[in-house]
Amino acid sequence: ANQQTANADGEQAKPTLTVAYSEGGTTMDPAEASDLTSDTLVLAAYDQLVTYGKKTVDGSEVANTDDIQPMLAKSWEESADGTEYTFTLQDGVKFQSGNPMTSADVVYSYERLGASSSGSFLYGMADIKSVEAPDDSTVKITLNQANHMFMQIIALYNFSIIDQKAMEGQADDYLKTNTAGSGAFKIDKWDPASEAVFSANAEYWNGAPALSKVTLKFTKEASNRVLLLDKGDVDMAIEIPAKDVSALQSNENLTVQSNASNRILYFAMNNKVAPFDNAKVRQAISYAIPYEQLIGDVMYGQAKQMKSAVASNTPGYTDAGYVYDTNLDKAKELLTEAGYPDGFAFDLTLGSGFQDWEDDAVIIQAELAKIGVTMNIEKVARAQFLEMQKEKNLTAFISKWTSFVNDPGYHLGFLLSSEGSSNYINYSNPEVDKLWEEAGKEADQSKRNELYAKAQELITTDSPWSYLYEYNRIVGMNNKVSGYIYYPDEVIRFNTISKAQ
Amino acid sequence: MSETATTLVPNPVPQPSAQVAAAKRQTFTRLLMKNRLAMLGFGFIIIWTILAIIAPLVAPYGPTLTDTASKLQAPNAAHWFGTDNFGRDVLSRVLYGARISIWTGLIAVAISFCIGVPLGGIAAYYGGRIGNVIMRLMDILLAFPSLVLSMAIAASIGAGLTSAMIAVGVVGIPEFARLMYGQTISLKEKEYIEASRAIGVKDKVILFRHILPNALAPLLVQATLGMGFAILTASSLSFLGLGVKPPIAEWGAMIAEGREYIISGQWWLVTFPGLGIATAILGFNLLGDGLRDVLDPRLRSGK
Amino acid sequence: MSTLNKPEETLNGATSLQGSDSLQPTDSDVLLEIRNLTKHYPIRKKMFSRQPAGAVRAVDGVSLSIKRGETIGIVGESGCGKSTTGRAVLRLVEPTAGEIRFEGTDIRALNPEQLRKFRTNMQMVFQDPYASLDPRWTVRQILEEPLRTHETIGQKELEDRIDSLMETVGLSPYHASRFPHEFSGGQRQRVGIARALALNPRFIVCDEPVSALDVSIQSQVLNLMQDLQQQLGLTYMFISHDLSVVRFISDRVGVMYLGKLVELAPTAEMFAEPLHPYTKALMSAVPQPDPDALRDRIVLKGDVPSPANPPSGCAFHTRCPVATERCRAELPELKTYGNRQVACHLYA
Amino acid sequence: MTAELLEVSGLRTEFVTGGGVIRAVDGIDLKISRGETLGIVGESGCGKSITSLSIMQLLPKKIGRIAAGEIRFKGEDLVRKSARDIRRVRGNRMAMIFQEPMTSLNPVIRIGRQVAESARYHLKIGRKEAELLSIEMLRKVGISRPEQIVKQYPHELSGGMRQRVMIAMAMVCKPELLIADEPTTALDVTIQAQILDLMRELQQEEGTAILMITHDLGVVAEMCDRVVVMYAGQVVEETDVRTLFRSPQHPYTQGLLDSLPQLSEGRERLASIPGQVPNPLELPPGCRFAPRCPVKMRQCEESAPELLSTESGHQCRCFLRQMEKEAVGS
Amino acid sequence: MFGYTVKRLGQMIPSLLGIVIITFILSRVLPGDPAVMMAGEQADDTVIENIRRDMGLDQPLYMQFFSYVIKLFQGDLGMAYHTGHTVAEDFANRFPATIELTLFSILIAVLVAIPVGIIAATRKESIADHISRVFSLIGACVPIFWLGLMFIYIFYSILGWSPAPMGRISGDLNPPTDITGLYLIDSLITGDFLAFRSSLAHLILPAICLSTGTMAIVARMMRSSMLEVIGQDFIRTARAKGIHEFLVISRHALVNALIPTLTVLGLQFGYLLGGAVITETIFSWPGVGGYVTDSILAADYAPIQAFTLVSALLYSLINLLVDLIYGWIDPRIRYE
Ligand SMILES: Nc1ncnc2c1ncn2[C@@H]1O[C@H](COP(=O)(O)OP(=O)(O)OP(=O)(O)O)[C@@H](O)[C@H]1O
Ligand SMILES: Nc1ncnc2c1ncn2[C@@H]1O[C@H](COP(=O)(O)OP(=O)(O)OP(=O)(O)O)[C@@H](O)[C@H]1O
Ligand SMILES: [Mg+2]
Ligand SMILES: [Mg+2]
Repeated sequence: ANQQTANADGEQAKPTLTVAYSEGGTTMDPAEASDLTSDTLVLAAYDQLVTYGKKTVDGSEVANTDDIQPMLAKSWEESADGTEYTFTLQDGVKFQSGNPMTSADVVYSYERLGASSSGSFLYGMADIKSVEAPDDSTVKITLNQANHMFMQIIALYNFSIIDQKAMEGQADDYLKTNTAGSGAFKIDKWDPASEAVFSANAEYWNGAPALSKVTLKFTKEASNRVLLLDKGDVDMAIEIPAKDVSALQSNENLTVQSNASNRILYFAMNNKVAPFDNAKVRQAISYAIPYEQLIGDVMYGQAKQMKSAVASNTPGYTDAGYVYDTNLDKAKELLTEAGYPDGFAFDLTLGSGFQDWEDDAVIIQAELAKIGVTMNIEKVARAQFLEMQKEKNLTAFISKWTSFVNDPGYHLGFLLSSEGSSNYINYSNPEVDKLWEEAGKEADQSKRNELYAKAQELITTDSPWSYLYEYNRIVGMNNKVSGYIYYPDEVIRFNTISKAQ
Repeated sequence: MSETATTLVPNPVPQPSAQVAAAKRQTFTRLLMKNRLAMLGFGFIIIWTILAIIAPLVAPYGPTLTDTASKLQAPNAAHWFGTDNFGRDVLSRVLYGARISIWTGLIAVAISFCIGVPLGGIAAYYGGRIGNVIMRLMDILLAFPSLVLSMAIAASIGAGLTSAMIAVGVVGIPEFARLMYGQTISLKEKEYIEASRAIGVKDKVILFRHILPNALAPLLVQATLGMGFAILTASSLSFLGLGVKPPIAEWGAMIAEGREYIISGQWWLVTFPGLGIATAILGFNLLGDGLRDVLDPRLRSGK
Repeated sequence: MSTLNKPEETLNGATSLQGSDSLQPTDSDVLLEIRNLTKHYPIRKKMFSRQPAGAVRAVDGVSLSIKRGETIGIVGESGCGKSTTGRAVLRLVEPTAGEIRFEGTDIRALNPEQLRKFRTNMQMVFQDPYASLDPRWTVRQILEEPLRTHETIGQKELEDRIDSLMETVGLSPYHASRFPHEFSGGQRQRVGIARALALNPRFIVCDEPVSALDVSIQSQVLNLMQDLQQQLGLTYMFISHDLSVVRFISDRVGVMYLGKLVELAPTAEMFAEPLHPYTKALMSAVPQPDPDALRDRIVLKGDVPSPANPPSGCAFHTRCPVATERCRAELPELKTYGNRQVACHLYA
Repeated sequence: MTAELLEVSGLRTEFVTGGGVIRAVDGIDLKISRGETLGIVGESGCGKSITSLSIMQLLPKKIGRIAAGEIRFKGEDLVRKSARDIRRVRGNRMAMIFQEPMTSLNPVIRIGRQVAESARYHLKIGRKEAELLSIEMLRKVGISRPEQIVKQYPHELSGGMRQRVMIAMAMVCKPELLIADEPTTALDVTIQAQILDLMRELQQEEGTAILMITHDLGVVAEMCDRVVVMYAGQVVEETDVRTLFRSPQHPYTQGLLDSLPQLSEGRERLASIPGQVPNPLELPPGCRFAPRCPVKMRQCEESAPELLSTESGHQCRCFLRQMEKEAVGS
Repeated sequence: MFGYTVKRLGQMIPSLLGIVIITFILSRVLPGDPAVMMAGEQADDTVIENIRRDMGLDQPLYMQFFSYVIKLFQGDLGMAYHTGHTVAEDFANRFPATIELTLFSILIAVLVAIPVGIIAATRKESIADHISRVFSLIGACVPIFWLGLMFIYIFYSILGWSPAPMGRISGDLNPPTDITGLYLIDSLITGDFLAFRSSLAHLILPAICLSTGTMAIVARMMRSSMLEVIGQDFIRTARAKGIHEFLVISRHALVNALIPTLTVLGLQFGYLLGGAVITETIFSWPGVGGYVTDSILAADYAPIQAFTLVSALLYSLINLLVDLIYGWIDPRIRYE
């Protein structure tokens, strides 16, 4: 895998990179992609109008999602009321096909996204009213109303700019298995069963990438990924199990990057189902959960205790109202107050596919038993779990969440507003709803964050969930690899990466 | 009459061929005892069964007792088989796992037996259209890769011990049906069955009192071998996440949970449950083989 | 000739033994009337059954009547349909065509339940004493089965009946608790006979009951069967491929060839002067246990043709030393000449 | 060096079984001269087949063994020969046909190949030659269209034809001794007659000696020059065929002949020998026939009689004859 | 023979229809809504509705069955939603890998088991017999998943003898030109020995792992059928001809003993396809096995249906083939 391949025009051969990925991906269509591998493919082959900046946290580079940087748009202006954005495109950008990129392509791509089946909801979330192209290098986007998340949203991979000319005469699902972007890599091969291979786009408008070729090896078994990395058969591996981090770190050829993410794991209790309709019971559970044990024994320290419904690296985060350090006496007391002095029994539904959830459940089960609460673990296939969740009548479950847009509005809107489409536990606090709505309309960031902070505090006190932990995203790589930047969407951007020969 | 009586006094000394048959029956146990491999297998089964029954008494710890302070310990004096990532005692879990595995095997085989045998018997005895339809259906079931079929069934009725038993049991039906079919087809041509028909015995009685007991030997062999298969399939289901729910100790699930730890050198997490599966299945296979050797005179005469 | 008719007393004994039977006694002394009995087995492809590709004409239009108390012997080579005839008469296999009247009752018209009840009248003794007893049942259980199936009797009476049955066939009561494999072939055959007798039948089909036995045992069983016939007034259909056995036990003998009856005559007459060329050849082919016996043997050419496609005309013409054109073309009918019947154009 | 083709003396064959050691053949002496037919008769299980298998050295491996005795074929003791040397004789100078023509032919090999196999092996002839030879052999045993039959498989032939094929197979190397173990038992009488005729013809043509094993006294009477009667692993009587039928001496032989239905014509009842052949594991201490013997004496139950030559070559194993002889002698 | 084959193929139709119905029912009672699964966790209800409509899941069940069957006739196996491809594409991509794995394990099993079975039978009760019996007994009871994990740990992780359990060929090499889809054969055809070596090295561990069960069963079957054949009359006839024991075994016993073994081998195919599911998961083998596991967990109907259908079809075809081989080696069976 570390072999070098000579470039076609005979210039100094650039290194190649092999990465162990887990899943094989489902599509290369920017509008439809919704899993990590598909997103990676899209981001390799396409550019967006804007992108995120970066910052250094604890010595490693991570994306700064508040900081929007130019990409295909070299500059933009926002109207005073925040409903109109005018973008000026870069000059001389060419798609991989050789076609020049123009504002028509942007209009085409956005409209296509708006009509798509999966990506359209983000389009809707951006609240775009119209996209116009006054001239070849200008794009004007009008919103229905001001939206402080707009720029963050359009930096997402769904908003990739597609080569309209290349699409002429092609069926609509052409993009599923083909690309028509301007990105830094051309996708030579994508076989979801085994691997995907990108080669550098030598004519990339922003300078050819440092790697000549990238191979993603789809390796489902986590332990195999660890082995491959450890043995030097791959240069990078993602989704490293927490327990293997220390062993890998002891391999001096390797660096393990473990970054705090905005992926959270929570123990959800249905606010409409007895006994969890009683806030005291929910609080009691929150007091009973052995947070340190979960982080230490299940996550091997590769996680961080969660103290709000929002991840700690989300703007506007606050741990105000968090009181739930493990305290069984307090839990027992609350249970007695709630009328369950002898505890109760309930079912926890667990979707398959995540070993650490099972481990968490087992530990929580043992701990709850100490306060007289019997928790039966019901394990179901992931698909079944998702369906059951949608019915909104699961008593309790464990679930994760990653907000694509790292913003409390986005986050709370989905999960904890009364109408939130992912509010599977029927949490409804009118006050929270009001705060969330107000904040959504608030243009000023600090005022907005204050409103969100209030909402967080209310939620934490209501304890609709027990907060378990915030994941670290763990990527292992060979020491020769440099330039890796962590993004909250967890997608690796390979054009920033280089590898020592 | 008196004359008849004198000439017809039966001689108590049996004829050689009758003797061979007598030897067959009387020495069945002895032959089986002499079959060392079968006895070894029987030993494994007995040991596992006893351990499974008395697991609560002999297991040093509870199967789900977590003690994270002593997690991932290699085998030592306090934990003979080591501990897992929650500090649960692997030995205790293996012992309790025997309960699950043997129980699963038993129920699954019972399902296959109780459905397959009547189907096969009826199809063969009555033949005709019903028989054809039944056996065709069995062929269809047999055409599915058994593991995939049981995965699909287990997934359909939801993961869990019961559904694993049902899934494995359903998959085993055609084997029993075919075996019983073959047995019945050959038995129903036997003269003693015809004799019963000539007497006017009812079909139901013939099926239950003549055919079933005489078909029992090979069915028993199949049941014994089927136990091994059922244990294996059920643990494969657990391995794939379609078996028992956590934190129940089941061998396949233990291997699935422990597999991530092989690379970090915690071999005991998969090795002991692996040995548990292997020895239990080995036991049933050895016994089944031995039974077959002893019960099937064709194989014996080849010796 | 003396063996032809049984003494009158036996007949009376028989009727008194069956005293409570519901069937009306007929005037004629014919017990069983068989008309045009036919059994065709459909031929299936060996492994995958499809449309029948033809038929094995196992029994092809056999007619005969059996008198009360007589023994009718059936001989013929393997596969000629002897067993099928016997089993079809008892409706153990469903005849394809024909008529069977047992004392006027049309057996083929009985529904399954009636047939089951009717089986008390007619029983069968099988060829293989090793295969005709369920190896897992004790002799007592085997003998109880017919009694329990058709009657509700008390335990005591049951025991008595079994004891007397065993005594009748020359077995000791202490044998009752043994399993078949603990017996010799001859003893097993006695158990088989006892089972057939349990229901007091009047008619017994004996399908080669001694073929599997050694000569020294064979004679024991033959004697027993003859004794029983005299004591109980039984009527036998005695099937065998062994001419000497048939000659010994039968009053009349029928010779079968390829599913058809080719000759039927009183035993002594048949053996004194066989009429049908096949009977002649059959008799001459039997090795005589006498080194000085005259052997003007008629050796037949070739093998018995397959009953799946029997030859045209007279089925025997392919092997017949005196066959003519007519035999090839025309099927000879079984015609009566005095007290014997033969199916051959020679005697037309 | 004797004139006998085959001379078996003191042959004892044992089987090691779960129940103990079965002495299936217990001290048998046989002699067959060139061109002669010797019959062995006896009831099922008396050791006829085991005798023939012992001679052919075809006993089941491991459990069956020749415990004592000699088998001299043309003066050479087969028991002490190497497997290689035995193979040279077997199928070549000495051949065998079996009872079941159905199962004794390999179902998946063409008739032609099976017939010629031993010739190809022993006479080292080529493929073409072998085919011609098998056609010739088949013609010789009276099979019409042998050119086609060689290309067929056993299941396509009838029982009689198969037995003819077996005979052709045995005769292909022109053996000096043919052992026929119940060659006609599985066949119909009309076919049996054909086969017996064929064997007689071949014997006359080739001068082969035949060891004819059967339980059918009729076949013995027709085929054999001399007869050996076996009972429970022993020879009880041996004499020429005519004497055997005219004046049998052993009570067993007498009983056997009397129980034949043919001979009891006109009689109301058949004679029969009560009881049955003893279990080879529990042989009676004295004469093995004593428990069934109608004329047994106390002596018979205590000690075993010897096989004694009474008259010219007539041998019999019975105390009665022994006493008669002693009486005559004294 | 040809007519028979056609007839047999015709007879497979009702069975296949049964299989289609069963797979359809089974996959429809699978709990879980594939649309929810597909949409991802942040999707809202309209997205899910869109997907449901696209997939035809809003139709009544009988309509779904109808359109499924009609599409099947057009060769359309449907969409695999969890991969986003048509099942046909996915199968085209992955099936050769599974076939290569299964065929190679059958090959290993046969090459090892048949000689072992013969030796065990002809030297009954000898050391060789005991050893082979013990091995075949153990082989039949070691779970594939355990063996696979152990293999990777020992041969890759500790000893470093085998290549990384990742794919069918080393990443440095280009797969051979696609002719049959089986790398081993394609690389031989194209004379690409590097590729041959590499793909053999990748194949060997999973194939051995998958073959153990079959190997054990075939060896046992071979032993017992050989023993049975050796006890038969025609073997005695062959021995009576005085030919060498080797010829007796090789010419007379072998073919007869192979007949029942062949049946077992045919029946093993189903087991192998099932075992491939686990083997592929463990060895990251890019075949359909792992794919089907994912499909079941993702409630993705079409691939499950397709896999069961295709494997049942393959199974039937293989067993037809077995029957035809039967007819070829056993003249008693004639097909017309
Ligand atoms: N169940 C059956 N199915 C098909 N064919 C049958 C069946 N039973 C008998 N046959 C055929 O019918 C013919 C007559 O058979 P049957 O058993 O009546 O002959 P048999 O005279 O009793 O012969 P044997 O002396 O061998 O007992 C034979 O060709 C036989 O193959
Ligand atoms: N393989 C064996 N194992 C144990 N005992 C055997 C074996 N083969 C034969 N015998 C015993 O040897 C004795 C003689 O058998 P053999 O086959 O020679 O009888 P036979 O005279 O040929 O009888 P038949 O007329 O039934 O063929 C029998 O008592 C039998 O029990
Ligand atoms: Mg018959
Ligand atoms: Mg014999």
